[in-house]
Amino acid sequence: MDHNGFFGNWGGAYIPEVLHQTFQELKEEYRKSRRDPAFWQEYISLMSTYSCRPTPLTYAENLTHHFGGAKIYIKREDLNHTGAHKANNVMGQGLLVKRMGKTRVIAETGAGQHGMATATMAAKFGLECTIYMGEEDVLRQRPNVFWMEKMGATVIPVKDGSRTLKDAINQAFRDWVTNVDNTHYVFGTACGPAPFPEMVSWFQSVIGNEAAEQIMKYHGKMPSHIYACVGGGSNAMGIFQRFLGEQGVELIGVEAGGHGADSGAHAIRLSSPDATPGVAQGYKTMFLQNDDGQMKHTHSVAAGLDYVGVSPILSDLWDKNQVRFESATDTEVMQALDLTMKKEGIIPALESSHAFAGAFKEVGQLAKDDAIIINQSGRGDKDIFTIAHAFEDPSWKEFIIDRAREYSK
Amino acid sequence: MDHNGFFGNWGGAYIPEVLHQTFQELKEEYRKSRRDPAFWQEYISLMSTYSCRPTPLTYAENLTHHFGGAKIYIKREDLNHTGAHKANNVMGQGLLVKRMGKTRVIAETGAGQHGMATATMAAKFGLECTIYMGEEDVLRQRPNVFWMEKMGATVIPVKDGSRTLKDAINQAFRDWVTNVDNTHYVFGTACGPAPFPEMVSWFQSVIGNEAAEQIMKYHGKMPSHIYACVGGGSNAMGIFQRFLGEQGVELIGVEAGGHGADSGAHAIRLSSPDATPGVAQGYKTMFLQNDDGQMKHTHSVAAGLDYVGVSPILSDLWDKNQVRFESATDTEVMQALDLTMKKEGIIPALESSHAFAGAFKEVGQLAKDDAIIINQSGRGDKDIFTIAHAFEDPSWKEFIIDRAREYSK
Amino acid sequence: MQLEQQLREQLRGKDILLMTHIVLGYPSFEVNREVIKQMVESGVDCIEMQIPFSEPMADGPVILKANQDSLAMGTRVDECFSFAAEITRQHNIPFLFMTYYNIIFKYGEEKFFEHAQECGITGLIVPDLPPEMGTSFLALAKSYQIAPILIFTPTSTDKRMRELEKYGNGFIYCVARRGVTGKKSSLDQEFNAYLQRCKNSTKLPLAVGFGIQSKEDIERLKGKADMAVIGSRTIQLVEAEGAEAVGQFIASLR
Amino acid sequence: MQLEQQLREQLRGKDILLMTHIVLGYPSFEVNREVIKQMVESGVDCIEMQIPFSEPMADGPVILKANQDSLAMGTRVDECFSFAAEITRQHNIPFLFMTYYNIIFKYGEEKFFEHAQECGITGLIVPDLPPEMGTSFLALAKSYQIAPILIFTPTSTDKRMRELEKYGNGFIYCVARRGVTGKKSSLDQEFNAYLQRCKNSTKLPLAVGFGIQSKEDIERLKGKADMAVIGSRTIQLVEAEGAEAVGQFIASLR
Ligand SMILES: Cc1ncc(COP(=O)(O)O)c(C=O)c1O
Ligand SMILES: Cc1ncc(COP(=O)(O)O)c(C=O)c1O
Repeated sequence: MDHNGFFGNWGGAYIPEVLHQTFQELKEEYRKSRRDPAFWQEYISLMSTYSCRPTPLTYAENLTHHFGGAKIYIKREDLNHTGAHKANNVMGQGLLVKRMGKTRVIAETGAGQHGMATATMAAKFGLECTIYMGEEDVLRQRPNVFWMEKMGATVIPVKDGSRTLKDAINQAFRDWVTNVDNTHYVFGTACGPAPFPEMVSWFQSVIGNEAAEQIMKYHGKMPSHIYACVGGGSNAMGIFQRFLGEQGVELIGVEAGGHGADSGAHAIRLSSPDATPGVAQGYKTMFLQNDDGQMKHTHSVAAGLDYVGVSPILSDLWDKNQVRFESATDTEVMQALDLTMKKEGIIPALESSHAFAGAFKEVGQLAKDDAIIINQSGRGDKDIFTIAHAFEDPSWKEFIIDRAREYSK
Repeated sequence: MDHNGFFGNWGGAYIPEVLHQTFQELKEEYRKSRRDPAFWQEYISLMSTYSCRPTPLTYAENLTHHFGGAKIYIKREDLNHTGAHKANNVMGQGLLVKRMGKTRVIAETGAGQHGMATATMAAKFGLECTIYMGEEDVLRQRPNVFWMEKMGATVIPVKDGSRTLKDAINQAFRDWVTNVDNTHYVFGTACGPAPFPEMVSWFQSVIGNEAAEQIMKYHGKMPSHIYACVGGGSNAMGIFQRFLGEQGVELIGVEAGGHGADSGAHAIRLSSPDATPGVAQGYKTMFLQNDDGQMKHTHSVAAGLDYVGVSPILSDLWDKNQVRFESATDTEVMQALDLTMKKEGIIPALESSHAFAGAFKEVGQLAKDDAIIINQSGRGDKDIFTIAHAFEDPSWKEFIIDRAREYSK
Repeated sequence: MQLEQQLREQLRGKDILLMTHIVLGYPSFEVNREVIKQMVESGVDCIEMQIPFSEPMADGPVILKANQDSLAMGTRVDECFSFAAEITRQHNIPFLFMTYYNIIFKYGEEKFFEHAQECGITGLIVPDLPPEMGTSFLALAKSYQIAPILIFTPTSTDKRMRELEKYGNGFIYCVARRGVTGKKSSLDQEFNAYLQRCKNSTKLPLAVGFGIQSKEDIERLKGKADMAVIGSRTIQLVEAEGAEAVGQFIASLR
Repeated sequence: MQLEQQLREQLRGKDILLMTHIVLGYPSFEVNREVIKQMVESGVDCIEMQIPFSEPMADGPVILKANQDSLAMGTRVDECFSFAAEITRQHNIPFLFMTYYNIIFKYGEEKFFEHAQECGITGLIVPDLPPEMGTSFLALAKSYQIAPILIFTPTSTDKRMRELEKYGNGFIYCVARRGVTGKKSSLDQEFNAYLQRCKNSTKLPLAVGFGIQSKEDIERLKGKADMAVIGSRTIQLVEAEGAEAVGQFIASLR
């Protein structure tokens, strides 16, 4: 990151002037913390006593045999407290909030995972908490809303625009400019104005640091490929960073192919020609937008990938050919999820299932004595409403209808 | 355990003759494995790469301040793969199944957690899998049924008797006596015929072993009290064992008080005079039964505690005053759950919330320089249907009704 | 010894004996009474009367349901004793109790034996009480002269059979196959080999049960076993056609 | 310099100037035309015309909705330019564009300035472009003689104000409070102190906006600021009472 927050051509901090001062403070606190080994120590100790770090690296023996190619290892961010890698970022920012002396946090959320994680952190750190969530996502992920409220957070459904993640981000910014004095905006992914992309990636780097040590221990050498799904890009940055520049390690980001790259209903920013450079939500990156610069509607079966932009750091790595980008369609993703459940007894989140789908397309052709790592960013059991729905499970539908009958009385 | 499987007056193996041989083999394999350090090593390595062992011990700072007594630590079995301590037992038995060369597993399940864990293990180990689940529990815990099926298991709703856990156990035995040659019955708790109570407790002992090390590290001395909920007793045995005989450590098992000890609608075996000695489901213990020896209906808001019997090992420890038993009512449990979510950002399972409720009644009176451990046997987000229902959350009801409307079209 | 002698006497002049099963209080003691009458009159040699239990883990769907329904209608253990006393006075064949161990345990083992003896019961079948768990039970059986019926199964090794036989009395109950009561067993070659093993392991009469349903089944057992046990089949018959149908059915088996 | 001079000229003989805000294409260009006419005739001194953007992060609900509705009806950036060209020919007050940076970036910065100049636009307000991000933007503004309007806020330190002022031109837009457009601001003592700080930091005319809604608000600003900005209020008025109501409202403010 240069002093203006850029990574190559991407990034920056396109923020309303009212936030200038708070960003100065944030950058300063971040810089100080990053230089202070005690901070990282406190962070790691928090994550290993409150969440479950280090998360395991699981050898997926059955999937490996099924595809007959390279050995498949799964980095288990699903085992984090609250069920996803989002906890890493949130707890880190929580420590910063404490240092900055702010008393309130806000966050946007798509899948609900980041909202859950933020509400959790706020409960633990005794902070007031408001979560902005696109109305459509509130509908998709009701259970998460219930839990956030139970943990004391206020969840505000955002009814503007496409009523998804990007609109929740706008709304969170509107809150922030209003309550800037006591409020920190816990950005949920490696996007947004600097220093968020770098800072979030830093907190998430714990994933790759652990994975590198683990794969050396179990496999004796570096992996040949690492797959991660890419929504905003935080879990991908989390696992990729440590391996950037490692000889022979290819990094693959898998985007949401939705109904297909040609359908217009997807969220592919880097692996299709549909996105162009733009500036929104505080940063410059590749956006899915029309010729006038108006953002397009996106689609993915995974709420957490259903987003118009992408981490400026990933755009830069894409520019420099350091990360390859692919996509997986909704259908491919459901198949990968199904196979992973049946073969390994593991339920990846729909977001994470994109990484699995991406890997499954290639792993059969890779050398048997190589290993790949799939980053399982979260667990899927939170997605019961989406997954049971997507599989069109008849007894699930019946169950819901029965329950509703009881509630309608 | 004596050679007939008794702990004091309790336990034994009251099994149909057709199972005699398979129990001989099981006992032999168990004995061999227990003597073989390589087995335990394999077990620990499995649990630390597939699940998340060691699970953290979390200092609950806010709850501690709230009650103003002893320091509260939480042992985080909720962070296990599949979300509960059940994984410990199931993975251990899975390794035994492999050694015995059986190709099929069956299990009973109440809350669904043990069924989930078994289905997961079966997927990972490539075993056929059938899960018996009381029809009432199928209704309470539909999401778990969905996931079990998705992992390739067959879930059979049991419509006999009270249609809960005990009936599922009977049905599993009926399957077992029929398919004894290729099938292992993965008993889910520290009950049933010997060697299950001891064997399950052994696999669960990993909880207490870790907790002892962790509390010494964080607190510098042994805890003064340890609280665990008691359904069948496996999570309680898991954490208690290591501390039995430790000077100054009091062990407290918290049973399901349901609508209250005097209501007749509860599952209190040891901390009320409602239970009497009996023999059922293959073992001798304190059962909730009438004067003729017919089992009574039990009630708890937590499916996993809604059971007529209790571990014979716990009955023995109760006899010997080595464990104290208390109960918590449904209402107290919901309050404890609410408080824990708001103060710590942690969602205990309804079962585990009994341990929290039990601890909350006492911790305020305990010395500030002491520490207690609450065993959080599982996570509550699986219980969304029960918890949202119990809190009578209006937007949850609305959400379900909306969904049903969509499905009814 | 009582029971064994009685059976051996009945065996004179018969190819094979018949034992039937009823669940007490199901569908009612009234019907039990009528069914037993018909059974005895049609030549049944021995009847096992099941005291219902809420957790009949070794029983299949038919008997399981009978247990539950009986209990749901309020059947008590004491009623089962009174009924037995009445029945054994009326009919001159051996009557056994079949039940699960908890019924006995909860009643008090000694009291149970005492009452059973008073009621004219000559044997006890307890499917969830292997001899290892029944030390006091077996001792009481001896002193009250009530035969403890032990069970051989296809999974029993020769060694196990010899061990079981040491504790057994009256007869040995060979279950025809793995599984619970009610489903048909195929009495094939493998079964014959198993039965031969049973025979080699005991001098007691051999009863074969689990899924014996027809005259054909019984024909096959002749010469190989001493007694055939009809369980679920008559319960189903009573459910479908009423108590009156039992006599004819039993007669048709001979 | 153009814009600043024009404003200073207009200030002669007036206590305070009035700037108003419209969202282009909302509810239609037709209505925009009528509203502008009424504004100019009622004595508005300057108008900022917002080119709608799909992500107007600094705007409150009223202007946010106007942006979305305008886009939903198909408003294109090129239409905004044509409309501006027409309007600036008709009316002899300064017209500014207000928009978010992506509109400019995507259009091509230089092309945007070139067309803006051709269309008679004299200033640009871009709320998400701090000067650090606008190096080329500021350079182009200079060469195309279009004033880049910089923004002071209550959170701006004196140092920051001095820095912003270096890049500013035309006037400085002081936002009256933290937050987004639309909500009422209380123009209290603290506000006065802030406004004083603003005044001390720049020689440019000061415009005050965000939540200025009434004659009373404007009275309070007299002597302290050079221009009052009416934003959401007129949009709401048009929504509620139609374009005709605007003239009277503006007149009532003076
Ligand atoms: C489980 C999971 N994985 C991935 C993502 C995508 O975010 P990112 O690309 O920042 O990792 C989300 C976002 O909500 C998520 O919940
Ligand atoms: C989370 C959880 N805790 C506790 C229990 C009770 O079982 P046990 O007493 O064997 O630990 C269950 C049973 O399903 C459970 O799911």
